[in-house]
Amino acid sequence: MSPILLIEQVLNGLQFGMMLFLMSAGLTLVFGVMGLINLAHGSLFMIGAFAAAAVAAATGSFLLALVASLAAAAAAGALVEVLVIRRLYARDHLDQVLATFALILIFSEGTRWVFGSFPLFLNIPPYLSGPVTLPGGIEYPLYRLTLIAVGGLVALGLYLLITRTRLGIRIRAGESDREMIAALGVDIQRLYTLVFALGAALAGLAGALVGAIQSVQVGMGEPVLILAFVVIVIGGIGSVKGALVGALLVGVTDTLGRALLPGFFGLFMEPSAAMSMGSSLASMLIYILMAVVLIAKPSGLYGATV
Amino acid sequence: MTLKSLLLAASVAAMPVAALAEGAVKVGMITTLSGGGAGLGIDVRDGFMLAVKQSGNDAIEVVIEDDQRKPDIAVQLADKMIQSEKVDVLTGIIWSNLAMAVVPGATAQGKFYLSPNAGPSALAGKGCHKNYFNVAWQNDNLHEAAGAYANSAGYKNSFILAPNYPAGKDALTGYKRQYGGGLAGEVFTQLGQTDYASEIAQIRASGADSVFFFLPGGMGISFLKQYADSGVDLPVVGPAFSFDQGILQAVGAAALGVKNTSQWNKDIDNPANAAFVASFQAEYGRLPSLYASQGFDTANLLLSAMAKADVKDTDAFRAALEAADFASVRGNFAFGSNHHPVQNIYVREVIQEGDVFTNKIIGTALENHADVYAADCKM
Amino acid sequence: MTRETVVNAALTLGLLIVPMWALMADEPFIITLATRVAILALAGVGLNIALGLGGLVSLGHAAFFGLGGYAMGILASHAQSYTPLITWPVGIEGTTSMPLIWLVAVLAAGLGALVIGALSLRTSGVYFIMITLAFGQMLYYFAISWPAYGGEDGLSIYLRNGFPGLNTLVPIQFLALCYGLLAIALILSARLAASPFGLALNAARQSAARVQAVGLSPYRLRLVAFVISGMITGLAGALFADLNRFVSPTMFSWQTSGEIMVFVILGGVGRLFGPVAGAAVFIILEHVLGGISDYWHIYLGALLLLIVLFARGGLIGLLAGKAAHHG
Amino acid sequence: MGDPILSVQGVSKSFGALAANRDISLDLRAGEIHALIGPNGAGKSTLIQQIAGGLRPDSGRIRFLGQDVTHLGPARRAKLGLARSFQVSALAMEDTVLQNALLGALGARGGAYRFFGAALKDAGLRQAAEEALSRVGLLDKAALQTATLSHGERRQLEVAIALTLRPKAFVMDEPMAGLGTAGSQQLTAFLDGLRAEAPILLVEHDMDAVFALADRISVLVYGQIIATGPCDDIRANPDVRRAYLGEEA
Repeated sequence: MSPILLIEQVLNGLQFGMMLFLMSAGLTLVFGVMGLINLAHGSLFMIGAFAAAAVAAATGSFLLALVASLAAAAAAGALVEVLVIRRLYARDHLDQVLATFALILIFSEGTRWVFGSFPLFLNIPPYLSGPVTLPGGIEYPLYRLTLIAVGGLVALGLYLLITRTRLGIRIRAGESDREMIAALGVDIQRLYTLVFALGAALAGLAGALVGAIQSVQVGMGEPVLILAFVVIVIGGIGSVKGALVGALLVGVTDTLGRALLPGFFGLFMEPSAAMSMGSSLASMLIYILMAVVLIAKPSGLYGATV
Repeated sequence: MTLKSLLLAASVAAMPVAALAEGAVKVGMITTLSGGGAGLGIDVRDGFMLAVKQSGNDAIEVVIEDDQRKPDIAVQLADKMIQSEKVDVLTGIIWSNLAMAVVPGATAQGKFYLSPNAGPSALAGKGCHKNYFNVAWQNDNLHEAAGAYANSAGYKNSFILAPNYPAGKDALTGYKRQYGGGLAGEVFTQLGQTDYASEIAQIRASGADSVFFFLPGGMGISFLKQYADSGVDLPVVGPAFSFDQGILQAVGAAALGVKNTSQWNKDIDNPANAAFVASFQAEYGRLPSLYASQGFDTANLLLSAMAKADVKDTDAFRAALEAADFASVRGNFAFGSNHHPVQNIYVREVIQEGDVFTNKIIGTALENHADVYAADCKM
Repeated sequence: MTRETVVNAALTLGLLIVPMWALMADEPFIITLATRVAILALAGVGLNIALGLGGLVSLGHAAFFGLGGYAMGILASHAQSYTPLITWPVGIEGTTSMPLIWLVAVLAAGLGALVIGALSLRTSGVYFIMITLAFGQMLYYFAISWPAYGGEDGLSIYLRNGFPGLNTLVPIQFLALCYGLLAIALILSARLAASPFGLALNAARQSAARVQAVGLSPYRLRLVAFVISGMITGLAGALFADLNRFVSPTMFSWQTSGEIMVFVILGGVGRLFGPVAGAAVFIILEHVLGGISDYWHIYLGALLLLIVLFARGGLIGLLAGKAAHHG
Repeated sequence: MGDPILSVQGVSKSFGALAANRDISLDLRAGEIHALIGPNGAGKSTLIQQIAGGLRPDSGRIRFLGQDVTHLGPARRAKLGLARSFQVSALAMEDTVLQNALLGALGARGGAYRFFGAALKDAGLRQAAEEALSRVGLLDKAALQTATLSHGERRQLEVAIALTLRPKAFVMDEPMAGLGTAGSQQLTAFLDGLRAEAPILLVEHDMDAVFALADRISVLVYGQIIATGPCDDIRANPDVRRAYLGEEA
């Protein structure tokens, strides 16, 4: 494999990782602050994509579509937080898993009911489409570079939010001691709703951004959800930094695994068997990565020790 | 929906099933109506029910159930259809893996199965059955046609990709069976994969002159959008599944100009087809898809056999089905020795008509094409 | 006699009466449904040992369900095609005998649970949920892409396997067999809960430090529980495959893990008959709601949500009140 | 006076920059009650954790019955005969009092891997459990759910479980906490008789109990042992008086 192709594949891995980060950041925040496992996070991703597709179809503006995705996912997130999720904080993980599993069913079929059974159209805006030439002669899609940039900006924004703002202080306090923060007079319910909506908005944004280069359809959230869980578990649940590192690790591992493994097996196997074997192993690779990380560090790379 | 609940209500009541009129046929349709793949099942159902409605034949009763795209649910529903509903004919399954789960058991119990979509090779070759009829295609057919088209278009170095599962492997095998050129690369993607940047990078680096892909459903949409944006502008061919009416709107301009192979298109010039396209649009308010056409043909095949024989007379009914004496919307249609279609497969190009993306036929890839597994079939 | 005993007896009675009625009314499909309930309940009984007694929230039990299923599929397919399973170092033939298949299924699932459990139990809490999920996904993707036994298409077994003295193709006889196994599993699971092992496992769930302080290793207790749990779920997998005469990678999918968990939680975690009640209600809902609307998942979801939010302790808890403390 | 039953030799433990224990040595001899006292935050809990096996020391050794147990986990140490009670009750709260005591008897038997036969119907286990409960005066509460016990009763149950193990040494982390005067006196009398069975390393804030019971006292301040000796010596020790000034006035 030529160096240029390798660099391109690493970029692909980074971009995939950044998307996973947008998805995982909310999930890990919600877990860190409220101690909640939210299987329905993937549904918020889907809602973002559908909202963006609907608004883009109506207005033709991609920016408005992004705004719509943020707003719709945040609204949906706040709504379920108030109606359902709020009652789950004090429950054990088991109840949380079942309740949010039920939410997946409701969101998925509800979306199908509203938007029909066929995939929706959402495309890259003209000013972001097509490839650009990078130093070294690498042709790379501008949109994917934009995604990497957006992911980086969100990571930076979250970092500043958590370290430099009053909200961030409350979030950190909420992570370490719920009673203390209540004693400080912070309206804990509002804080939780806010954090949940923030996580939902990020998932919705990811859905809209990814929807432009993928298929906007019912059920699009679940595969991403599983990947996001892999990411936050590798990074250490509750750690935004861990989510970033985990997301990039998973993105790069997955992309390079798919690109390199079949060729690697081809070195000592006949081609079609190598292809099949390599692809099989590539599809299991991130789960193997996760198992290895957890066996070595049972609470993830940046997780608090249990 | 009302039909379904009525029938369900009738069947739940514990009375013996009322004897149907002489020559009546009860059909069990197991198809995917919920979840991600529901669009295909809905089209098959709508096509089928349109034909039933147009026939005005009230001796046909259809029980419809949703398999949720889960093999075990499909098997359970088949048991229900056979044991409780006492249907004569089963149909409706969209996916090969579900067909593999249901068809052998159903035909072994003496039921007819008419496949409106899936055609796994096992059921066309060694595992064929005299009561199993495929009204769509054998799985390899459209890929073979794509290979034939690649030859005629002068492609010498194809990059081919499909998901890493049996139908994906069959697709690449089918393409290579007809295609005479070399391969720049061969890649198996993950089933359900949504990001193809890595594969597209490999295509760019491979020096290929063309790309063949089989990525059904959402996978194809994702691939095409990302491919169009990547700046790689090699010609793309594929089977009709990723360019069908149902999903073409979601792909948008990214699909324009792509050649795809299909045994049907809405512009095939025959009266049956013209009437079908017009009436489907009138009934459901959307353009019919490939799957709708297959559902429509399946129902008409069944109706043609009902006109000739009583379903209780299994041999006569089978002979009537074999004759395939109905006006197919794809023109000429006949069954081969293994009860799979012998038909023309066309090359279509994606075009834009006003706001709507659709296909138009630009040539014929294979004429009166049958599948290669017929030789293994001993009925 | 506690209220829970009454509820359990009523459930048992219902499970017996419905198929008898179906037999007389000539509704063989109802019998098939009852068989399905029994098998899924068996899978739930397996999970309940890890979940209810051990507090191990495994989102990867589909792995054992699938291993059991594939044990059946592989053995039976070799037997039916008259090809040996392996020829080296010793020739092993396939089989269509249920007792033998069950043995292999239980051993395969147990071995799987031993490996997965030994690695996963190093973690706890959410990490445990996720690592079991990861192992399930590994097997799922492996099953999809491994061509020898059908990959994603799965593997059809055209005839149900045999059991000495029974004609398993007759629905009621196969049902009787499944009921028998479910009954044995329920009795075993009840005795396990009351046994010294059950006592220690249950204590380890509540306070691992206490169990350590009396010289017992929570890790080993949990691992043994996980293996027993996996074995029972594996047996259910083999039966499920025989019911459908078909195995496929969906048996390994995380939705399957989720569904088995739903049966247990719906019925009542840690309740002996919880999985039975859960599986029965789930199957009935699937059929009643499925008839009402194409969008029946919405109603199912809403119902599940109401049960989690307002009926803690699941259906058994709703009917029988809080768990009794035997002492 | 033979070898000590339990000896801690030069143990240090720090968490990051915080040195919780520095070069601590102490021993527990047959037949004695050795009290460990010190202000809150002195590092008593850290030391107990290391003795019981929940934490590994950074340096130093821990020997029990002549065997180096520094690298053994808590379960292995318990098996060797080291019984502990917890500062914050660690009990199976959903289970009955009797079931908690049975657990101890089960541990004493050396294995829980019996899958049939009800634990409650095992005469041997039950006898051991009930005997221990009756010794701490909890037998009449055997059938109650543990969560319904008062704070003091839970401490008694902790002690009962330790008794079922028939240990070679006890490590008790504040068994008197929350007991009230009458309860403390009762337990004090009980522990007094217990030392003949096995020596006790007693961490306690109740100074009346400590001076009534202890054969020797070690004082832990800021992670270091500043004095060890008989009660009178400790009472007279100026360092100890300074460390406790204001707290034990």
